[in-house]
Amino acid sequence: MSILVDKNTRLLVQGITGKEGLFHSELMRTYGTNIVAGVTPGKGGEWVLDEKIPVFDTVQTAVQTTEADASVIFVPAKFAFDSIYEAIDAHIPLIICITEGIPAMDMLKIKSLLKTSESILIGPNTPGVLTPGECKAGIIPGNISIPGSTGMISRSGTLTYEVLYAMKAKKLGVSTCVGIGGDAITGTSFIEMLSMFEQDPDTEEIVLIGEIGGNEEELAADYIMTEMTKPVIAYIAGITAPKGKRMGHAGAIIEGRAGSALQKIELFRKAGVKVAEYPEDIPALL
Amino acid sequence: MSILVDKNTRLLVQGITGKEGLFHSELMRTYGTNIVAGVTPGKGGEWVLDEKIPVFDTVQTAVQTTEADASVIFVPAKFAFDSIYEAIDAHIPLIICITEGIPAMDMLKIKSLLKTSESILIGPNTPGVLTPGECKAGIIPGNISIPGSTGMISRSGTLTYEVLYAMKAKKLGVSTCVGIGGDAITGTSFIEMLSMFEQDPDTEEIVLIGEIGGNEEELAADYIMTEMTKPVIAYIAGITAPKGKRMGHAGAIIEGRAGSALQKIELFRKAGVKVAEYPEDIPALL
Amino acid sequence: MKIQEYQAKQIFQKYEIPIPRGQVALNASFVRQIAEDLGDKVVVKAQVLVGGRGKAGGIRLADDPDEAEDIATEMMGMEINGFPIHKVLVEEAVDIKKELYLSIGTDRMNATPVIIASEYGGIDIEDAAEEAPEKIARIPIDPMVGLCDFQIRGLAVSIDLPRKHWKKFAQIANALWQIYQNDDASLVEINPLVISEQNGLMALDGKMTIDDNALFRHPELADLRDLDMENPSEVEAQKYGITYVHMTGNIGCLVNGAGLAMATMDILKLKGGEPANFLDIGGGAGAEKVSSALRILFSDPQVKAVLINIFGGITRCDEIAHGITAAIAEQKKLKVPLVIRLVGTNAEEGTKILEKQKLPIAHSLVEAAEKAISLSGVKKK
Amino acid sequence: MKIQEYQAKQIFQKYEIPIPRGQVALNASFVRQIAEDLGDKVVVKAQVLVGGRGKAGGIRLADDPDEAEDIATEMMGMEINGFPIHKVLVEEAVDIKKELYLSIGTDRMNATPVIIASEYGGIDIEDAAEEAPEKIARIPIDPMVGLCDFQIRGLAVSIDLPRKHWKKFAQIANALWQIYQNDDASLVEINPLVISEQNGLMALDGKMTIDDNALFRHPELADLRDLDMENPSEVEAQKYGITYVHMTGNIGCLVNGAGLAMATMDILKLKGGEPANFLDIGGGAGAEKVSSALRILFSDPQVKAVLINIFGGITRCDEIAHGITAAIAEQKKLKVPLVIRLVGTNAEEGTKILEKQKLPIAHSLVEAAEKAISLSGVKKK
Repeated sequence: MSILVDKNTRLLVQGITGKEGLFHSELMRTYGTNIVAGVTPGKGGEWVLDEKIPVFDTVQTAVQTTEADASVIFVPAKFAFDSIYEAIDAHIPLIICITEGIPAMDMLKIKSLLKTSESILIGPNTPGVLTPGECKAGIIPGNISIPGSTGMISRSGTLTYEVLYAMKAKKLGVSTCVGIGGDAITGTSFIEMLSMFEQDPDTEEIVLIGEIGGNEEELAADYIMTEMTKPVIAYIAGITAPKGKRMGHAGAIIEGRAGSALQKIELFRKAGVKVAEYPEDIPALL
Repeated sequence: MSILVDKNTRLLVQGITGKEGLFHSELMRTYGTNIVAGVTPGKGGEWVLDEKIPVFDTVQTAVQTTEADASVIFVPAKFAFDSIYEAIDAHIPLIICITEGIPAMDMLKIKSLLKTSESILIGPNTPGVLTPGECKAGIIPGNISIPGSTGMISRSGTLTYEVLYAMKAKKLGVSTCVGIGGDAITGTSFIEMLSMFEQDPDTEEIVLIGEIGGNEEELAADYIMTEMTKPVIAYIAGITAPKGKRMGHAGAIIEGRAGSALQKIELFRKAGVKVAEYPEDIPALL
Repeated sequence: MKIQEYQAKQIFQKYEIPIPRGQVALNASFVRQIAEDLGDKVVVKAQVLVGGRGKAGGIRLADDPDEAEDIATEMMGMEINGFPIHKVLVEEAVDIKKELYLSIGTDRMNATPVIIASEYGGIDIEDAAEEAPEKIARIPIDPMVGLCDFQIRGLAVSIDLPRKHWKKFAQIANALWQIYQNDDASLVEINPLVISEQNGLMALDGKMTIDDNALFRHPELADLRDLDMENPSEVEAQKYGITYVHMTGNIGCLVNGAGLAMATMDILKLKGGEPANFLDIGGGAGAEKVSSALRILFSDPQVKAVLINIFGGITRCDEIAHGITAAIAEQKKLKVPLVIRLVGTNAEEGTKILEKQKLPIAHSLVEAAEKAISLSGVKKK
Repeated sequence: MKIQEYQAKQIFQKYEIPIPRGQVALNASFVRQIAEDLGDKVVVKAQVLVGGRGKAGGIRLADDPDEAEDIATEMMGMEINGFPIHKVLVEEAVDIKKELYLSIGTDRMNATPVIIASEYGGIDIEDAAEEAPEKIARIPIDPMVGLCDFQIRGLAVSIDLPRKHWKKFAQIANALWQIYQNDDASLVEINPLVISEQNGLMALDGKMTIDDNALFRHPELADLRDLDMENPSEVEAQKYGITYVHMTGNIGCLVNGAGLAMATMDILKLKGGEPANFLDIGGGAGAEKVSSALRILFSDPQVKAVLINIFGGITRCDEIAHGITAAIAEQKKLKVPLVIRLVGTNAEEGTKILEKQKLPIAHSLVEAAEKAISLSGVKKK
């Protein structure tokens, strides 16, 4: 079992004919992901990936024709609002937006639209979701993780790969790995993912990889303390980050007094979470 | 019993120091309505109606101080969007907007805001709600109706008075009389009111007063046929109205082929509704 | 408020929607000049606010300036559905490859703006909606979000629009949304939107209705009202804040409230009479407004009797009575009989005032209608 | 992207928010001239993007043009928090009756814009938020609806603003919302917003942060970036699309991915070293980007060793290896030792390329960090 995606997921790729979209669609399909359709406005009627995957002009026609139930979005930042809204409007249950660099105002509007929708948005600025052995929906390298019983949630890309890789080296596998995205405004928070993993019978413990900025980790610590029965192991990046400087991720900036790595670590420890000192330390805590 | 308002209603009046607002607040209070507060921006701290009713600058402070649970709005059309949104934002359960002439675009936005709110909006362009003997929230003359077991719903003002008056002349009373408003876009439809009357143990039958334009009556006919157990008596104004001309009410225009009085009457008859030929004919059908 | 085609097209132009070159003219010699300036074949289009203009000969093609002038001379003397033609729009003739339909309007039932397109343009969209609804694509617009690119693409796909026109189509659809929103239009319609041989997409006709309730925030649009095109009594009534619609019967009606006014007309009809008009003096009307309303009814030669039906709420019946008295005093001799019914606020005071004038009072709406019909002297049996 | 006070005030002026009269100057003699033009007492304000300007002597009052010139001469030689002062804003001195606070920013937690006001302006709002949260009024704004009048009234009531200033306050709040929205600001702040003796409400200071992600739709705002104020290496890095933040340690870091870059710095610290910088080459970087990044690290005299940590996903390790090779080839002699760790996509190919160059390879992050610290020769025991 797993959360969000599995072998039955029928995946749509928005922006499938773009350079990134096509490259990663190849990788996803090679991994075994069931890609059922792509969308690129103006290219409806074409076929990609060995002429096996149909391309549509709109998400709605793609969904009507192929019954896609999840979408991965690879469009450039300036078109991302339109693409996410299009997926919401087509009632796609799971939307994963890989795109980075989306203006915060666009995301505020998307958050408002999500309130009256049944869709879940993962990201943006996420490496996506990986259920090892079943479905790779995004850009997480497929070969660095094996199936297992640890759920993983992260705000970061390569840092997550580092942890997956360190775990695999110790033969530790993952139920599902979810990147919630590195931006200040994301579709889904740690809490919602923690709750899904808590429900998932095949997840026995959860690794949470956080970083400076915002108060996602603070809220997660509180949630873990009050709601979670499964053990949680955390790692927080950014102890050495200076205040007020944006550290790559739009979300990774220490604003005022909230959001420092030390504060987050302290709250996690108070919530009974084992906190790793460095990424490669995590397998030892599992 | 009754729907929407009764003797326990704690009424707020938005625009209470304006000419219309003050005049009708006097009448409402004389009728026995429990007016607990008024709002007029810039006049917070004043007292009106024999210095008995406090005026606040904002709805929020008024609600916090007086626990008002219904609001009647008398502000000019250009401020109506702001006032209705203010009432929604303050979580007032029942909002009755008397104001006429509100731009349709403003109402489209209000309708969108109502979707994520618990508030009910009656109107705009309504004479309000009257529960005879208990609460008059709006401008329906208090002396033309007596308590009884007939629920009344209408899109019109004086036409409703005409029917109430004709009923009173025959000693027929009303549980609650609701004007849903004469505009093209209203907060609440006939259907929602029919459903409330259906639930109300003290309402035994319902009088519905419709007119040309829109398809509110068509939907109501359908609803009556499938959902209502209590008898409904209807009257529809506008048999003689020419096509395409606006007849006073912003909603009263026959657009295309829908909305004619004859079509509405026909559908009501099919739904088992007794349709009166003229307003004074209604008491005979009760 | 509906505006004329040429006015709608001026707004289109401001929003960069392609329209044919052309100009509006008030007389035939200027039509010739415009045709000369345009150079090639032209179309002469009557500017009237009623439908069926094409069938009535209000849109005609001219091969040269001479013919354009002749056509214009003819048209300027014509009436369409009773409305005289005072203005014509002269435009270059466009080679049409295909006619489409595109509009944004307000969907009352769902309380949202809606964008509508069809690959079968140039036809009556209501006919099409009844006969072949599958030919019409409708997409609701969230008024909080506005029209989005994916929705426009969805329409383009639905109407099988060739890809090379998508970009222009998106620009035109976005412009319509801007107009709908910025100008508080309740309808803005391009029918037909044509694919022309030379210039791609182009708005061949334009129709626009502006929300009367929103005119207060668009004084520049209120000025577009074409008073020529409206019944002079309706224009007069508007000045006083009275809603008046002229009709074909002979019993003038003066009522407070739109619903009651319609009900009053209906009962006249039911009892065998014919209402001469719809007239709503609104809520809380004073004596002066009543006098003005009565003056409008008295000036209508069709009117053989007047029925005044007032249910006082905000409106005070004594004010009404004073207004009636004043209007009658202006007339040397009362040319048409009156029937008056007053109920509600201050009805007693009002009745007393009228009794002094010896004016006939009715006590129910039915009684009032029957009296008015009998006094009009034209009751059908 | 933060912009300078004088730039924020230029935007304020465009939106009709009242500001003191004044002008920005690059030298002391122009400061004198501005002071002469303004006539009365003036305030000379250092234009730097760091906090604590007032306490550091960056805001001073001058009674006359002579004094203004003297102050400016002094300031232009100063540094605040390490940033030299190149520009000063000279403004008329304002008689202050009361200082308020007003801003619109983005509330990450609730994912909405939020308008914040306080009757205690001029102070650090974060201090105030911690010490006396009841003194601060916060109202979330629905991004779909925008700021509404009733919300502004709610704020005015909360901060006890005298009624005579409500209209101006509403105008200023609406202007802030327009700026926030039109310019994709993540913060636009007036602190203090003063009630002046002569002119009512006025923005005495202005602060504005623009969402970097939205700069693509505001080329005119991107031009406001004050390159003077930023670390030259950070500016250089930006050109290549590299995120670089200069720090005070001695081990240069070159990493792909922001989270991993922070983790790499953290592990250096944990093992007793000090990172010289944050550097993220982003995803899918080519050889050239890697060379440019290395060049930046090599040009930093603080750097005693460089740690390269790459986890290949989209990024290909062979590309990285080529970039490293090229950057090293440019150097006659490698001045600082390198430690390289490559994992993931094409790691084997990359490792082979580097082995040819005889560059030291680490196999885990811990090993890499420890090697780098030891090679930097300044390990604390």
